[in-house]
Amino acid sequence: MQRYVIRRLVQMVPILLGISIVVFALLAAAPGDQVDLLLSGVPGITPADVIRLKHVYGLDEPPHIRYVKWLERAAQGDFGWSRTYREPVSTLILDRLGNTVSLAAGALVLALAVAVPVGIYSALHQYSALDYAATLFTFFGVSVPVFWFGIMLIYLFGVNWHLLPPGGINSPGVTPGLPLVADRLKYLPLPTLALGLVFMASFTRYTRSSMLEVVRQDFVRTARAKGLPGRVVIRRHALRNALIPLVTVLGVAVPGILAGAPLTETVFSWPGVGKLLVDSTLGADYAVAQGIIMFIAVMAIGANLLVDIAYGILDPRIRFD
Amino acid sequence: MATNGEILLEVRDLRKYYPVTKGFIFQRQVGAVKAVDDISFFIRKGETLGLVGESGCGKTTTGRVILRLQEPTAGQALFEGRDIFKLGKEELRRLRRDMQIIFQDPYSSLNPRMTVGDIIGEPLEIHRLARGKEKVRRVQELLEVVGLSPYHANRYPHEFSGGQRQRIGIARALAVNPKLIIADEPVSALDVSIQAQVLNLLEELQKEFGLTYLFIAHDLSVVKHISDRIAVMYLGKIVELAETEELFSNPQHPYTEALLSAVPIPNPELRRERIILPGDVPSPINPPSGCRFHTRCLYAQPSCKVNEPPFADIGGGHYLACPVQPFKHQRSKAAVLSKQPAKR
Amino acid sequence: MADPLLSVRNLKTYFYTDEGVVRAVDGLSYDLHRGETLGIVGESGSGKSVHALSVMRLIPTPPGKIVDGQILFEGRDLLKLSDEQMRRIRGNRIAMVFQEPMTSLNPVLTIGEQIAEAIILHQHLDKRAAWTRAAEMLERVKIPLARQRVKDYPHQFSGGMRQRVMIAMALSCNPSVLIADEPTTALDVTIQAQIIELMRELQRDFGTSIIMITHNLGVVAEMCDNVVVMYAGRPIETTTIKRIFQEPKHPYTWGLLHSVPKLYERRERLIPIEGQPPSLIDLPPGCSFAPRCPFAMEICVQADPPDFPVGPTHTAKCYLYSDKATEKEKKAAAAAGLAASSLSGS
Amino acid sequence: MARLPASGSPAVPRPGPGRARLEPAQGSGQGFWALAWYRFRHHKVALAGAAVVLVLVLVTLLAGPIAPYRFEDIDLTARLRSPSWRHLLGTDTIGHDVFTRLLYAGRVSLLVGFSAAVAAASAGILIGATAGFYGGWLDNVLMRITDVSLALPDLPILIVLSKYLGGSVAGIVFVISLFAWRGVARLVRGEVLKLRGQEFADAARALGATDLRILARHLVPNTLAPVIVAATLIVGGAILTEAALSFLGIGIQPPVPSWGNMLQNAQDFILSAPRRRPQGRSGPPAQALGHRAGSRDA
Repeated sequence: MQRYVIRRLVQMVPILLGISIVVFALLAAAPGDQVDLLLSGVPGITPADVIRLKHVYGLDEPPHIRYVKWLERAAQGDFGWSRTYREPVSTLILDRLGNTVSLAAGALVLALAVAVPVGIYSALHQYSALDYAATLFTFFGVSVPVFWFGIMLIYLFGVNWHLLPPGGINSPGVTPGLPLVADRLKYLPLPTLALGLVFMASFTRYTRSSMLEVVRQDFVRTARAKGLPGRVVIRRHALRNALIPLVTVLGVAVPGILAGAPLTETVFSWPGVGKLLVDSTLGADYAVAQGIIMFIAVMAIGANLLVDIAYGILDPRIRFD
Repeated sequence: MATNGEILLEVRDLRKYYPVTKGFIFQRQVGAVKAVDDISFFIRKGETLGLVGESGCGKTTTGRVILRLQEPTAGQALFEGRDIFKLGKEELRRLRRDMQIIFQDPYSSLNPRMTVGDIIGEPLEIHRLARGKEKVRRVQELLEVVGLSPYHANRYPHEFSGGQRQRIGIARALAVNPKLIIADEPVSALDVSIQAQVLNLLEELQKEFGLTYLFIAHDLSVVKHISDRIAVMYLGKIVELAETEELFSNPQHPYTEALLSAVPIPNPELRRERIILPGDVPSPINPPSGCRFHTRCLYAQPSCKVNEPPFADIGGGHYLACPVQPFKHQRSKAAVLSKQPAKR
Repeated sequence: MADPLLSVRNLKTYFYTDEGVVRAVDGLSYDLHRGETLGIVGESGSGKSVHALSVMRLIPTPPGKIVDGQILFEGRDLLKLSDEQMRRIRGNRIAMVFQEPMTSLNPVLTIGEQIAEAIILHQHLDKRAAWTRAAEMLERVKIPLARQRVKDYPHQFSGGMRQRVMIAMALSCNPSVLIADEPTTALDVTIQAQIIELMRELQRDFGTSIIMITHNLGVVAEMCDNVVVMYAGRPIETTTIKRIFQEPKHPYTWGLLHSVPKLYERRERLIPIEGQPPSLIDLPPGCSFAPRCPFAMEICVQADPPDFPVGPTHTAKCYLYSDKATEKEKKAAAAAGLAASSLSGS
Repeated sequence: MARLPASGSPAVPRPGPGRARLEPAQGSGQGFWALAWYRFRHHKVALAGAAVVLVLVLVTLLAGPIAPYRFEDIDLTARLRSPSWRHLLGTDTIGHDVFTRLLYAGRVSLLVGFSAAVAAASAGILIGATAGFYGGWLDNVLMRITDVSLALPDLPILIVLSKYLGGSVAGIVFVISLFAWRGVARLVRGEVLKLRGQEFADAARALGATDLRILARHLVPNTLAPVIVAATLIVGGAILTEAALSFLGIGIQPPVPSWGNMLQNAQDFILSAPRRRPQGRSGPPAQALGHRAGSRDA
């Protein structure tokens, strides 16, 4: 198992390298760089200034050289300098990462907490009223875009009923410490629900179908033939087999949640890396965009690794491979 | 059966190993599954050679490698004197008119998206044997040959039962007028009452078209019924090969003997003491050294662990890969069987 | 003879599907006595496996339903028991072994856990004692190093070994009836021989009555005392093992025996049963075998024949043995080898 | 990627006799399409979804005749009007008729959705079928790339990309298909791998069929059912992605209407003029709902 984990960790290196190359290439291929933007923004700039500035920023070098230099610095934790925020990219990202992670984790936990029980109930009471309701909810959940649902939440809870703040992350002027945490709790529910809805729906669907499939398996019949009571058959024999595959779905969900973050954060003015990505892209702040994508990639691939390991722990067929 | 002794197919030293690899992007080979490991045999024109063995013994792989559905690791397969394994792409395509295959699973062996007429007509199309009306006529003829009706041509496979599907598969194989048919467990997925229909059909077709069969199966009674000679495989090796009557009345390999005694006989009067082999078939990844059967053999000698027995003729075309022939007198256990009426 | 241990009376199990009502079991009756091995023989779709699940009351409902009949076990009708009462019988007094050893064990639990849970449930032993008993049972079914292997998972066993585990599990509470549903069909012939041998030995030791469900006539001949032959959900012939092979009375049984190739018999052309098994949705009104029967008479397509006694312990569901058949028809059948036939030599 | 437990086990159970088959074996007398149609008709949700999609397609295609105004028409005297007979769904901040723009935006969305699905599915089939059929290092490399990129959150990368490539409908379609083919490719590859091992593929080879013939006649047609399902999901996904990008201001640019940029407009307005109903609320969700429902199990 240990060797397996180490091997997987080593495998992550070429993957991340590949991603960084792709992202770097995409950005390098994009028309217009920082200096070109300056050109249109600053009056009175001369062609000579452009050449000089490009040399200062190293933009006159071929892309592969620039990539190697970027990589060298990135390996030391230096992802460059943000033009708009006038801060190191790494500081910028690290400041906001916590906000995004807490939002994503909240959404994931919420989704699981609702989906697993509902999915199991739905499967065990197929064609019941609640099963139909759950199916309907599933359709709704996977069809509704995060940003529309978010706006609706803001409109209803924030604007119409004044129950919760319509956006932001904290009320102004709250003292740090416990009051801040209490205040934060008011701001969390809406974005968490908006981001979590899709996953709630798809997890419910997955749990339901997984459970339905397992219940039809031969070994469940064997368990019944032993005379075990229905709940024991479900709890001991069906449940674990049905939930193990759910771990895989979690692995896919983490990148999905990170993908949903820019939208949710924009809708709710939540200062996380997602919103930062949107803002910096709109503002052509490449260094920031590249840094964020690398961070997100690391998190997604790391989540995948965790899923693989969890699978190995949960499923003896893989554990003893 | 009309065999004039001419050899149609000769297989020499055939090996098929599947590499066992490890690694993420750069895969390296860490071992090999020796599915078929150095086997030799021949089939005469017009005869049926039965290839029998338990699951994983390599009998199916043998059939597929001969047809080059899988590439061999080593060896030769001479079909009418030409080495199949040396043929180029185009030559191989032409050879496919002479060698055909019938599959085990009547469900997966027919393309569910094609009508029966398209399925049987495809070989005619590929080899440009018939087109248009002529093709339709040929297809209808073939359907009748295998005992179906011409109007079945417009239907889809899922509208047929297992036995009927197997007939469709046979018609497809017959479409190119092959000389050799490799029948890979053709009846083992069928119900007993249907098995007999298909076996009879295969026998009739052999007579009518002078076909040669390599008949692969795990069911000894079926193989016995249809074969002129039988080869017994164990873990990638042929351990014994002889004329059917000879093999059944005078089995020499301890594995053959055990296999014969393991078959339950549908006759309650014949409840007999049987030879029960201990344990399971070992993995073909690391087959036992020496004679592969030594781990389960009741007569194994210390030397069996070390020396791989040669596969040699012990007289009268009876081939055997076992150095110990101890049981001519020890075969009392199966003696009941010899009370059967004489077979010739 | 004493009262039967298990007595099935006119069992009917139907499946209600979109295509129509599938009459999977349609009027099955038999008696199983103590210490007896009863073979239930039939091809796929004959209802033999559905019958087994019916006895265990494990028919998935919907779509399946036991619509009629009685299953008398030690005098009690299992179909009238509450779920709770039935649960106490399942795995305890009546146990079952399934066809597919590869999928019948839970992949995420050790085999020790899986055997022990039935013992804890029915024998009320504590966990430690149950595990000891589980290990003993594995030893009884001749699994090497049984005491260590209780901690292993199913995927660490081969198919034959898993079937041994299934048998150990089924016998762990010392049931009086063991229903074995094609226990050797998925196994290789040398492994099949091991399992048959094992079951015979265990039956001797435990005195369990066995219902052996199979399509393999050889397995029947090796193991059973009496036989019920099923066709299209109905029992068509019931008798002792000797008579079924020597004097099969029903044309279907007769045809079945002649259509399988024999290992030790002179090679001859097989006599197949022509045609296809009927669909269980639209059964013909008369005898369900009539469309394939070489001896079918006019009456056969009009009415479903009842059981006719054809010997002291022998019934056949065929009009040939009634006064409905003329002497000429009987003679024709006899001439073809039926009725008078004894399987020469075999 | 996590591996699912392999069902392969040492002794492969033979599909022997004695196993009950409940599927109708003979005599049902229908071809494959008839059967598919039969199943579809009996699936109420699928039918309802298809109906919604059909209505939407018709309505948006007929946007010209149906819509009371042109989408770029502005009535500065009638801004932020509530729904009325003149403006069925009211007007937006600069006096566009919302109903008209909703119809035209639907046209853009459907165009983006279907084009992306067709492009992605074609590319996916081509790449997946090649990888699955030929295997080897090509397959290995291709699938590692797909695996990794599937583990990546696509929207952030799309955001960056569409900043440069987006703006126009064609650009958006290109960017979305750039990411959507992977799923199809993996699906087709998996199916082809599975089918390649089926005996009918071997039969075709044994008959002397060329690789191309095996692929085109035997393998790919048998993968189409799941591909069509996947493609309908891409339609829905692409519509959502386009909406998301436009919502963020990097997709379709005004004055061309898109459900995404209309929502962006609506959001500004909700927060600034809190007492009004947001507009366009029935647009994308209903559309996507129809798609998802229609594609499920179809």
